[in-house]
Amino acid sequence: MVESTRADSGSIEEFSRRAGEFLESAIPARWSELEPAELIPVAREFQAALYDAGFAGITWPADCGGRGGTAAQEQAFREQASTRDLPTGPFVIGLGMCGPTLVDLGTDRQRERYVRPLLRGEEIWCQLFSEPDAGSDVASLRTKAVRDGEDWVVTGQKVWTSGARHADFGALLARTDPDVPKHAGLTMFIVDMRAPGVAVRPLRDMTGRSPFNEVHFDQVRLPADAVLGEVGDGWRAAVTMLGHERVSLGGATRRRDEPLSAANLARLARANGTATDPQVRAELAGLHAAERALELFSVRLRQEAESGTPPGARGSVGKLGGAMLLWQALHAAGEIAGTDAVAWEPGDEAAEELAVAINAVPASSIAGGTNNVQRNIIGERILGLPKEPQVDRDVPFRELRVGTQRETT
Amino acid sequence: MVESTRADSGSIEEFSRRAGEFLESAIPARWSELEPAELIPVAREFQAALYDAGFAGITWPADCGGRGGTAAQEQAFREQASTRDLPTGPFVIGLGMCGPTLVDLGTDRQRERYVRPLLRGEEIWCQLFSEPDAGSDVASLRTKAVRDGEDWVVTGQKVWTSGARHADFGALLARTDPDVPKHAGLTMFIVDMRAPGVAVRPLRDMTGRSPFNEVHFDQVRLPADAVLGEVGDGWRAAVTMLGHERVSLGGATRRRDEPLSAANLARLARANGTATDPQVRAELAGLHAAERALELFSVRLRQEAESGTPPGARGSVGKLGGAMLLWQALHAAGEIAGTDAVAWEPGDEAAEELAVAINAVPASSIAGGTNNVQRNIIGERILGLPKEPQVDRDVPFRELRVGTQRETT
Amino acid sequence: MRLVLTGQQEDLRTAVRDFLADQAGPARVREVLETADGFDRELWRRAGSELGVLGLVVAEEHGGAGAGHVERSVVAEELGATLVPSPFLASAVLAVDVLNAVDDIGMRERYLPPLAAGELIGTVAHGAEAAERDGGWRLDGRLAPVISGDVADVVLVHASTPDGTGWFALDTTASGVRRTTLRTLDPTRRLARIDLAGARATRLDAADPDAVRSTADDLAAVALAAEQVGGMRRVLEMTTGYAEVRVQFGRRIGSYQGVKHALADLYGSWEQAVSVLRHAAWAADEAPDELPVAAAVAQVFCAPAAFRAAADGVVLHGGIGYTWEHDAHLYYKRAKTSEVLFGSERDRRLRLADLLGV
Amino acid sequence: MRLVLTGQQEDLRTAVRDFLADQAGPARVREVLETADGFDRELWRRAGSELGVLGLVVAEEHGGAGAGHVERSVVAEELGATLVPSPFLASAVLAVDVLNAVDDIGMRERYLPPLAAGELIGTVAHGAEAAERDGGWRLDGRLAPVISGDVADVVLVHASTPDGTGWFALDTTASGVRRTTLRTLDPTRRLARIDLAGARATRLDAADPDAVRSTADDLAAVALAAEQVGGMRRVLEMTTGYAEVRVQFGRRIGSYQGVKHALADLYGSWEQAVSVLRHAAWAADEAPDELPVAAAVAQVFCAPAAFRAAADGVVLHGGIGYTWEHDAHLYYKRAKTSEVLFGSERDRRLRLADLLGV
Repeated sequence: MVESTRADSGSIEEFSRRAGEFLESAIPARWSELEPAELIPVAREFQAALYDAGFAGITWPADCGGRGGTAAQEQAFREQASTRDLPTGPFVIGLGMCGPTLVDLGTDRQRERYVRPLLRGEEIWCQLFSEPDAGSDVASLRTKAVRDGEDWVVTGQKVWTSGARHADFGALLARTDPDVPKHAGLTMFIVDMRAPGVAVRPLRDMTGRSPFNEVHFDQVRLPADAVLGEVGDGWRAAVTMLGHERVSLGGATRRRDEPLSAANLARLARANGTATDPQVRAELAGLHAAERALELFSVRLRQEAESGTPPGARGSVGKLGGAMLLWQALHAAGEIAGTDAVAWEPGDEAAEELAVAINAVPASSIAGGTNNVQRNIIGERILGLPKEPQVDRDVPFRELRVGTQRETT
Repeated sequence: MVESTRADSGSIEEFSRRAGEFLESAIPARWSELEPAELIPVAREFQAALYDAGFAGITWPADCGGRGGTAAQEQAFREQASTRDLPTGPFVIGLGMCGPTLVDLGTDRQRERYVRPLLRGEEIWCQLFSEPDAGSDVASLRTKAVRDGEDWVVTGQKVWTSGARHADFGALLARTDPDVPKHAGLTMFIVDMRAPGVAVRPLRDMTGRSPFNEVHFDQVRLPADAVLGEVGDGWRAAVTMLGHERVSLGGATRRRDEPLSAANLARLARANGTATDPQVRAELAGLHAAERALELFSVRLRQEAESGTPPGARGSVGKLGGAMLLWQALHAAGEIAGTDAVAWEPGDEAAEELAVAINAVPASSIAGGTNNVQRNIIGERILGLPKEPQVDRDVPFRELRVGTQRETT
Repeated sequence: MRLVLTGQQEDLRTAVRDFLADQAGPARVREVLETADGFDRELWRRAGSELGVLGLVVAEEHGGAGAGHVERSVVAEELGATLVPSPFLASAVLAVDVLNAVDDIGMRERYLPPLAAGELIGTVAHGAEAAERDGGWRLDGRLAPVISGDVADVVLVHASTPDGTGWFALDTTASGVRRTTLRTLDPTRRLARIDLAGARATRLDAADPDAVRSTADDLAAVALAAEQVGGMRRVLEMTTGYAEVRVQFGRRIGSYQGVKHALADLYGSWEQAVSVLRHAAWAADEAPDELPVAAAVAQVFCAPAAFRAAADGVVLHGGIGYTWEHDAHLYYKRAKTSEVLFGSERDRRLRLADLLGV
Repeated sequence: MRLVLTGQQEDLRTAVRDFLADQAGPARVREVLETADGFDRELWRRAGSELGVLGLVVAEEHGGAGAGHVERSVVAEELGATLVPSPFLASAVLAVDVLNAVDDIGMRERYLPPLAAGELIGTVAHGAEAAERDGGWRLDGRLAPVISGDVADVVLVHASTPDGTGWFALDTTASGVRRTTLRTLDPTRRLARIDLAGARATRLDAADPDAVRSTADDLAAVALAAEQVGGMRRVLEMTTGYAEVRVQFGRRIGSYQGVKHALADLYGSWEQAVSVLRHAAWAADEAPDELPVAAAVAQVFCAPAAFRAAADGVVLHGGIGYTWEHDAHLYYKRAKTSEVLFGSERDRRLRLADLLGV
């Protein structure tokens, strides 16, 4: 590591130039062709280099391993990164959600122990909130952590956990008091994913892939200092963390080579001769306009953030709009690809990718908060509309009906 | 009147043939060109002839002026009538809603006094339920009827009353007890629309026409025998009446020469040269299919009713579908007519009619129960889904917030 | 027109439903999908012999039930509701309809009895070139995708010939026939590519081969609409059931208008889809002149409605609906496949426009 | 690109908003609609002289503000939000843009100053035939619908000539000019038919008349999108406000998901509409090469979004929204008119497809 490549000096332009140079030289060749298991060590190596060069945790406080840089530096780096594919997938949850929450709520000891290894990619994190019976209503979760002396003993099941197979640590939300209303009885824990009693099982989704896992906890013992934030204050910690999630989901721009992008569908139309059909052309134009509207909204939100107006709940507009856009794109794909969208030669990878994309469309309307949850957020937090009557707010959790149980617990 | 033209004898085919012959000879020439005020006497005369020939109140009980006929006869008459335009507009509410309710709930004296003149078109009826602050939530109405000796004194305002200008009587829903929950404190009354204190004002809608009225009651005195059904039992009477309304709305098939019908829009497309555009053709085909689906649903419902399965709440499917169809037709109209839909020569009646139809589209999504009300009916009564938490069911009306008041009464 | 089922037709539905529930429940469907053929041959033979539903529109003299398209659509509805994989659409619909429509009594006598009995599997394909050489008709070309083409014994091919188009019966074991099972979005419906290189085939006697195609297309549209209507019904039942028991935020989710209204729209759409289906099936039996428009209306209405229903079904289930283990995705994949299998939305609409003269 | 307004631009918005709130509130709008001209001439002159918003894209040397299209779109947004009737789109957009785009300095000097001052009303029309006779250019034909054609003093006409197309300035008081005010769906926007029978006109110097038309069309698309975005904002405010106070079944109606989710969708659609508008206005000022696509995207997105918003606005108000007295219908009628005024949805989409090369 040469001092002159460090990030924390010079002008923004200089910073941006150095970031570009670093990325140019450091991104491993052909990494995207690696199998998931082979990717992990390569990704770790890249993340460590990124950190050492000063481009990870740019705005995070220096006292816990961050760079203490400016938002403008962060933005400059993101712009450089946005034109390239980086092998940082395994760290997205740690960097985007768990890390910021550790910084916000962790004890000095926790920040010292976890933040730097997280930033350097030495330790991978996952998030352990959702349960089969607690989806949109995360606060109704039932995984319990019971005190046993100084320790806590955790039993229950989480679901929809991405990256759990390779994760070293997880941010776990568990119920520590069932006798108070649901939001009040939760605590967040840091859990070692290799501790005895933790079992990770891949969860097959409707595309046939298994990007998610179920995580089972059977009498998993956690030390007292595993608590992140305060005991009973887990809901606030979770809201902090979910806020980071929505920002990162909303801000994501779609790759232009995605199977369901207007650009790719236009290519497909040219290739199969439907591009001269006026209805196909009109549909592609409409899709392009919808994509563009969402992209420009995202740019505008960023520009407003730069000039001091934080996006707040408006990230939900991007999330919802992105989900609706995919349904529109799916219709266009059917019109253009016809039977090629539903039957293809073995080994035709482009067709296979299109099919996976078609099957993955519903995910955007469900994961990270369903479309209806986003509409509630927009309606209540942005427009200030009244909430539904809240029937479960003041009831002790123990007396609530949750999930798909037919009887109360 | 010659006895041999009476309806109550012979086979269905014979009945149908006689109905056809009667209509052929009795429908007044060019009645649709009459002004509303001129139409009333002509319509009354036709309705009297219809009754005298045995074709009004076909299935109504004979003891109160009906014909005591069969559903098959009614159906046969409707089929004959459906191919012609009848000048029965002024009597639709009386025959479709008030009359059946009088038959169901009226005292012998009321049935004797009101049913036959209603069937003969001698007396026109209107329905007085909705209020500015009680739309979807009719039971929150505030027009009050207060006892004074044997009489009742009515004060308040109704709205969306069609035909009130020519009506002789109205079926009025009023609050007789504000100290019980909202549904329990209502009573239905028969009100003489010419009584002192009743004022009818035309209400201009967004098409610029005034097919509806506001009706104001200022200390209107009603006798004790004006109560229809029981005191405090007005909600049940209203539900009975609204049930009749939904059936008549849902069953209505659209005239093929309606400006927004697929057939008419296709004619327009041929006339203005857009009929060769593939997008216009595709849109017209989609519209035709949607129209056809709704028509066939209505036929199927009728056939099921004939074989013993009553339509129940499924009338709401027709009502909702009809409203949605109009939005689809409106889009097609814009695509086909272009600027002709929004600017036309003075005196161009076809263009004027199209414009009125465009402006009337929202009415179908609002009047007679909004689309969302229909969806609630379908969801709860047909699919058996749970209701919303009911926050006002057990609260005395006096303590409720209703309408757009900012404070409680 | 008659849009309600008779008591006998309702009895047929009950028999089919019971048979499928008993022999081909959801767990069994999953099992069968993993087999080489992708369907249950034993069940297929029993559907032909015991249940007698493979020859509903086959005349009694050819071993069929001599019933009608309303009856067949009842069966197709149940297959669409259960997604039991089978060559029904290929064999009991496409192949049977072509044989019924050509003027070749000999071929009908030869093929209809084993098709109706479930002893032979047929399908139909388009796009080959036929020429007479080496003492008979030879077919060349690539046919794809062919419904159940991987398991069909006989393919009825609509091919171009030196003198217009013609219909040919092709034995799939003949030399010059190469079959490739395609990868499919929908695991419950097999599609194949068939490459023909001088494959010997028998020409069917048909005065107007294009009219045969047109009639067979209309009847297939009706059968597909029936499948779609059945799928919508099952999605509606499944999703309504879930909305009644799933609790979030202290309330059953069916009490939220966001869920309730989506289900109400789905219900309304299904009721209308049933209506256009019944009309098209009735027209197939009783009013052939009305069939082309009725079949086109049925597809214009049902194809997108079925996909919309299936997609809402997945989403309204939330996370569980997105899993492989839940059946919701099977309806999604079937509905998307059916939406494009016989042509795109614009094809359907323009065909209807042609028929309506707009 | 810059998609947020500067402080100065926000100040302009506030000034316009205050001016309109003070001088042209809803009651005044209703009053003005009943007058012969259908707009407030005094207000118009003050908008030109006091407020200076009629010449925002007119150079200072011609009496304008020398500002840009972002500024003009801010004004158009407020006019779309209030529906104050005026010839703004005709005069301060169409006519000014054509004059800016032609190569005729003399005509600019003659017309831009009075247009910017609100002393003269201009508009633009297409479709006449021009020929030289009797010592000058004469126009024939029927122009319809012409925006504010009933009150315009000068019409800039894009006409065919014996040597390609050309631009002409037509004095509406000239002989051979007959104007008919058309009946309109939207009472807040006047449209007229102009019949020309040998009307004398002055030809404008324009090297590429079709390019002038194309640029003017793009800029008009941006201004119309601004009106649409303003209308959406007002519908959103109005309807949200009503949903907050209207109680049915013991709850404010905004607490029902049926209402809440519709408003959330409207909000999301408005946010995106604002974004495409800002981009198109920025492109008009700073990136002319990007303007055609940006303007086309703005219309493809905003035109249907604005109508959807206005329609939902009426319906979500329930009965009161359907009355003449409530303003909801004015937004409905304006939005439907704007949706077809410059072409149908398929025209918009195919134009964008042409520009994108798809």
